[in-house]
Amino acid sequence: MTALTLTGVGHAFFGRTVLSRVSLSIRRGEVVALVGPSGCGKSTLAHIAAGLISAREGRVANHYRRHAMVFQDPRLLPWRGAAGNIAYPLELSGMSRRERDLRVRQSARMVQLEGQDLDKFPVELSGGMRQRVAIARAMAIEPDFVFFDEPFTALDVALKRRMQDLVIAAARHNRFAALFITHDLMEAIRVAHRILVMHHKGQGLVGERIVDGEPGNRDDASIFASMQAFLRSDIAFAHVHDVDERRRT
Amino acid sequence: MTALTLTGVGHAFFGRTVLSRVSLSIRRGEVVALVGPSGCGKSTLAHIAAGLISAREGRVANHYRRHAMVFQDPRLLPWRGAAGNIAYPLELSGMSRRERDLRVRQSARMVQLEGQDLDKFPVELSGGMRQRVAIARAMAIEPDFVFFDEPFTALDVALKRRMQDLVIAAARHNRFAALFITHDLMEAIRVAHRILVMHHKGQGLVGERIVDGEPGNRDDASIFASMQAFLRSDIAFAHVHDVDERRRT
Amino acid sequence: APAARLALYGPPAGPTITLAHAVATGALGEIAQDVSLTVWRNPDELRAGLTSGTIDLSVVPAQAAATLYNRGMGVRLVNVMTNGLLYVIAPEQMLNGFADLAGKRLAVPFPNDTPDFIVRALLARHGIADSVELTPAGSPMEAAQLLMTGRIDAAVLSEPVATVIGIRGREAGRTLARAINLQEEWGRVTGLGPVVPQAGLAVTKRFSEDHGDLIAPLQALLVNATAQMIGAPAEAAEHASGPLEQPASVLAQSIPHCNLTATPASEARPALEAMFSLMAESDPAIIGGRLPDDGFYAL
Amino acid sequence: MGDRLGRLGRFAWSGWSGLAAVALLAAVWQAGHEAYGDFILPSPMATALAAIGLLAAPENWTLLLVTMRRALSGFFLAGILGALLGVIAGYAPAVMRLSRPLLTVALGVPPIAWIVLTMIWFGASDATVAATILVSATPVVFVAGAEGVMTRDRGLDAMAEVFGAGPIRRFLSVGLRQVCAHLLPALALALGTSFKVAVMAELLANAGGVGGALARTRAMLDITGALAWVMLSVVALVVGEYGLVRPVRAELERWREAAQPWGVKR
Amino acid sequence: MGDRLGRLGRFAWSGWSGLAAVALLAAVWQAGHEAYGDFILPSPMATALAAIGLLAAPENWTLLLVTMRRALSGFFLAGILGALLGVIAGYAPAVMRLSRPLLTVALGVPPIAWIVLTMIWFGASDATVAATILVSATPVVFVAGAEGVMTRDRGLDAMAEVFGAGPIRRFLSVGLRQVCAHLLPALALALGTSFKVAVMAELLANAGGVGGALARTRAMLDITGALAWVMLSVVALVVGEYGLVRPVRAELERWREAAQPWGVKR
Ligand SMILES: Nc1ncnc2c1ncn2[C@@H]1O[C@H](COP(=O)(O)OP(=O)(O)OP(=O)(O)O)[C@@H](O)[C@H]1O
Ligand SMILES: Nc1ncnc2c1ncn2[C@@H]1O[C@H](COP(=O)(O)OP(=O)(O)OP(=O)(O)O)[C@@H](O)[C@H]1O
Ligand SMILES: [Mg+2]
Ligand SMILES: [Mg+2]
Repeated sequence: MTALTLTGVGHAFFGRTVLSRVSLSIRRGEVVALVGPSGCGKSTLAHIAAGLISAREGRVANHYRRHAMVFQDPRLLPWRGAAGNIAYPLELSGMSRRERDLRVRQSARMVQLEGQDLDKFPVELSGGMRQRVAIARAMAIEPDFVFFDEPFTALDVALKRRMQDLVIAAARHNRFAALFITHDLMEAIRVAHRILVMHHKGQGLVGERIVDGEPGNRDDASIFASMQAFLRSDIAFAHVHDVDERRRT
Repeated sequence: MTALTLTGVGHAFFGRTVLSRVSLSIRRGEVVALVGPSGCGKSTLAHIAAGLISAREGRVANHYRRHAMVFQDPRLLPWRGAAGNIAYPLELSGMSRRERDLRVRQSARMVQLEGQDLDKFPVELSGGMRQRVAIARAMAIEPDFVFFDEPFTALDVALKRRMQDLVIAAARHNRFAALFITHDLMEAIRVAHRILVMHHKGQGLVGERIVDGEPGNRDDASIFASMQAFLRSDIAFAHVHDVDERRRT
Repeated sequence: APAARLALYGPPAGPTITLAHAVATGALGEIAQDVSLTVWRNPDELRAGLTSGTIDLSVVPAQAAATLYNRGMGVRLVNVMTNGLLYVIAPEQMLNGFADLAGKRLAVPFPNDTPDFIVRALLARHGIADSVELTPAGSPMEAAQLLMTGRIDAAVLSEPVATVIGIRGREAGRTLARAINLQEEWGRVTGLGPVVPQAGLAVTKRFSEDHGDLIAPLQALLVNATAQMIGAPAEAAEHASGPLEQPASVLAQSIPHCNLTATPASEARPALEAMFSLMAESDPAIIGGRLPDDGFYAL
Repeated sequence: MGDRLGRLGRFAWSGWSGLAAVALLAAVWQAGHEAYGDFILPSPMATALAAIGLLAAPENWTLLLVTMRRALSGFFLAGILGALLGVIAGYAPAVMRLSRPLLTVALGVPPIAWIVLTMIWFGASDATVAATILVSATPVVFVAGAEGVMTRDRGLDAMAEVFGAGPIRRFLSVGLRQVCAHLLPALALALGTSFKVAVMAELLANAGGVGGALARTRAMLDITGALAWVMLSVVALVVGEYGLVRPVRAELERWREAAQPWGVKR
Repeated sequence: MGDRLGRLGRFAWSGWSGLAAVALLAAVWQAGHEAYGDFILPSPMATALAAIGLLAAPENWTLLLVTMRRALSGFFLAGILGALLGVIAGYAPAVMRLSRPLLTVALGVPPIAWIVLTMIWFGASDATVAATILVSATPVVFVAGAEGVMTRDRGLDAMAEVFGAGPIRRFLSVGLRQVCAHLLPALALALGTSFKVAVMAELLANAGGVGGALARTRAMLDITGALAWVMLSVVALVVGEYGLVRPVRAELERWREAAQPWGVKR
């Protein structure tokens, strides 16, 4: 069963093409990492897939119940505290107040936000805390598809691992499928079933790598080794690896 | 010669203490990495050191000519294009138009921004591009002290290495000293002479590590090994490594 | 046959006192069962009332009546209700004649209204138009304020404001007097006696069509009422105090200076035409382009 | 709780500075009085006494309430209509383009050009006053509403959309709040305008209320009385403002205050 | 270049919709005319012809220019003063707290309460008109200036400070631009108000210009003439608005347009 299928998707801003001929499909419960140079169109693709931008060409088909997104910037409502922000999608779904409070507290605990931080307004939160609120917000509604757009960049090592483990566990228990945009190859290798590499100018996907084993069964050393191997041997990763390589094409 | 000295610095927001008893000093041409859990007060410390927040206690003394900062969020002027944003501090320093254009182009090339991206407004840039504009802006004025607050989080592997190499080269040629806040231990080990670890509640610095050798002379494998060693053996890194560890104290 | 209703309107000035008295004494009962009197404060109300048909008869400036007639609104003048109530108010002893205004600062509220034209004409006749500094004032209130503080030397005011300012001045220890009676000055110029037929009762087209027969009896009643009122100003003041929103004592003092009358329009025609001609001198449009013809004079 | 207390404290403090402003005004006024005398500018003390004297008579309360009712109903009409149209125009550029010229006309045409129409339609009634207020106060609310929508953070809209909010929910939960930040200062302006215009319209259209009383006192050349009525209408306005606009505003601006902590340089 | 052409195109297009709005207005007006007749509301056609007739006489041009000059000078005064005070109040909460009540008073006091003072000070001159405009138009500019400062992005201020901008440079390079986004709509409002108030003040203070001409035509009950004058003043306002406020605004809003690309759902 596929959860999301994109066929020949393309887009242009002001007549400048930023994406073309992108096709991909994600199965239920599958975590697919998307990597690619900065500015190649990953976020645009995620926005198209989530229905926020209507693609200029191509088709988007989804078969999941409800999706969530962790945007590249936190996009918190500045007039609500952290708790209020986490509660926002729950309110939209019409959940009762009591259940909502419970869920908010659960999600907050999951991302290591403490009680006193829950009352803070976004301006009072640190960068990492803001990102965690955004993650908690996406997770609170128990989506079955999640778009992660560089979700853990502002987190410290320990928290990042925590969050990755969360994604791994979700994938293992088939709780959600995910499109996981990241620049951290080790992260991609750690959490994903499959890694897609985008062309440096958005002209389709130039590579696909199925990562050995199941997410969660890979130890750090082997992940590091895989990463080194990818970067060295896989032509698709050349652009990711070397800036000058991009110029040549 | 020290470039920056903080003595017993502390701060509180609305009576809630977020920093206390932080002392550190950075020599000329030295790159000091600052790591610590999310929300521990790293950004606040950098803001205090840069004179943006007046500390509630302690003293800040600096002996450099001019500083620059790469903020945790890009903080670009939304009404100016990328080029205009890079030019902004140059304008403030009263540089002539011609020289400014030259510098802007140089800095933009340094962060791999292409000609057509230079005319785009921040809303039209991708996350990583915005971060690169902020980096280029800080570098364009040739500061002799730079505050980096998680500067390369939104960049792809290749660009990140590029940028790190830039910092390494600068440090090697004594062009600037830097306080380098990051969550990426490998990055810290790669670019810094010294790594400071902040207490998870901002109560001073709990560890200091002098990294062997000079930045730039360390290969990836050894960096990975050092990181693993730090995380395993150094008590100061325990908090960074493990979230549950934080609860205990 | 008596009309079902008679809606009388008038400005907050002398002639309306006559109407108020007539209404209060029930004198108009033979004309209509339901008689009402409303005071309007600005010409827009008049315009709106004429258009929407809420007005049957109204005291209006003669000039406005002429314009309305000439513009084909069918408004006709029944009578002239005052022979002029304009005075130059100045500190006592300052002015001994119109010519003394030379070199003085004079305020004329109501720009583009009858007093404005009369004063300008008189200044021209006396050859002092250039030496008098005319200070515009938005309303009698402002003119009075300026006069009482001595920022201007004299002001042209109409009754009952002229009386009020005298009273206010006395309260404040300043004696302001009716230094010049503009009616007399005007009479000297026209040779028609001290008459400035400033305002009269105008009847709307609709009323004169439906109840044309009532106009003559109404005039007769008003003549009666005027005579009564001049005999007993205190009583009339009492009746007018409500509609005009002025204390009765003030109105009682004012009535003798209002030159109230109820002269049929055709009888006052020479005086009216003298006044209209003067106005038309500067711009005929002010009276609607020409002197109103016979149809204008309802009685 | 402590939070509310703190806000109350700040409110009281702003009350003090309000008092300072009133004292300043009274001082300037007194100076003017001494320079020009009773006839141009009665002293603030005398005016205040006269105003208090006016309040002793219950029928004057009625007049004040009539004007206040008219001003407030005009204000609500203008606020609702302006905000509604403004928001619609903010979302729909076509509506905006169509309504801008009409706005200019509404703004630029002096009331005397159309007041006679309202008098025909409504007579010397509440509706005339309300219509006059509507024309005077709506543009400022309209513009604020439209600006609020146009300058909103579209990123937040996208966020709400991802989490399943339809256009209406999106507006209510994300847009409205941002619009309010623009709208509230405009509403404070509109309220002040409403009171002023209500008094002026009453005076011109002869419609009773404070304007009518003002006309009467002016006809009697009672300068102190006239000023006393103006003072009462301003007091009514201040009561309206502190009762209506400020509390809402304080509640909405809480997060902005959080962004200005004491230790941080401004 | 192509960019400028595109903007020109959009300007022309907005001209079309402006025409549509004018047509709409004329239709409603015509309907009103047919309902109430010449005496209350002359037909738009007749009014336009009368207005054109007025323009044939050079002395009428003078009147129009006098009013335009007064309105514009009042507008500039109000704009500069309001923006200045507003910005200061935005930065200094103490000034804000002190000036809010004064603002309320300025807003809420009907002009007849203080017009005698301006007559004493300035007589029936340009200054009276300017002072009246000042009091009416300043509050809206003030509020916009203060809001612009208070809602500014403090992060950008900190950025500018790090790069060595002192308070003045910081304001000029970072604050001002954000203030302008609030200020410009307010200035458009203030301009409209200025024209209206100029005409009204001329009419009340008998100070010539279009207001004086309006008073004359009204005294003659020449409704078509009066409306023609009103029409001319509105046309002057529109000329002023498109000549002054709009171009600045279009330039300032360029980046905001970039945020609304065609492909993106709104
Ligand atoms: N303006 C503010 N008002 C109130 N509290 C604040 C403010 N800014 C920061 N804080 C609090 O100060 C603490 C430290 O924040 P800071 O931004 O310095 O963290 P950080 O170490 O940079 O974290 P991160 O790695 O997530 O960026 C946090 O608990 C935060 O909630
Ligand atoms: N609103 C917009 N208007 C115009 N161009 C845009 C807009 N948004 C994105 N772009 C352009 O589209 C391209 C792809 O942007 P996108 O944000 O998808 O990149 P990305 O792959 O997410 O990069 P990063 O890793 O830096 O976040 C960039 O060249 C960018 O300048
Ligand atoms: Mg992106
Ligand atoms: Mg931080």
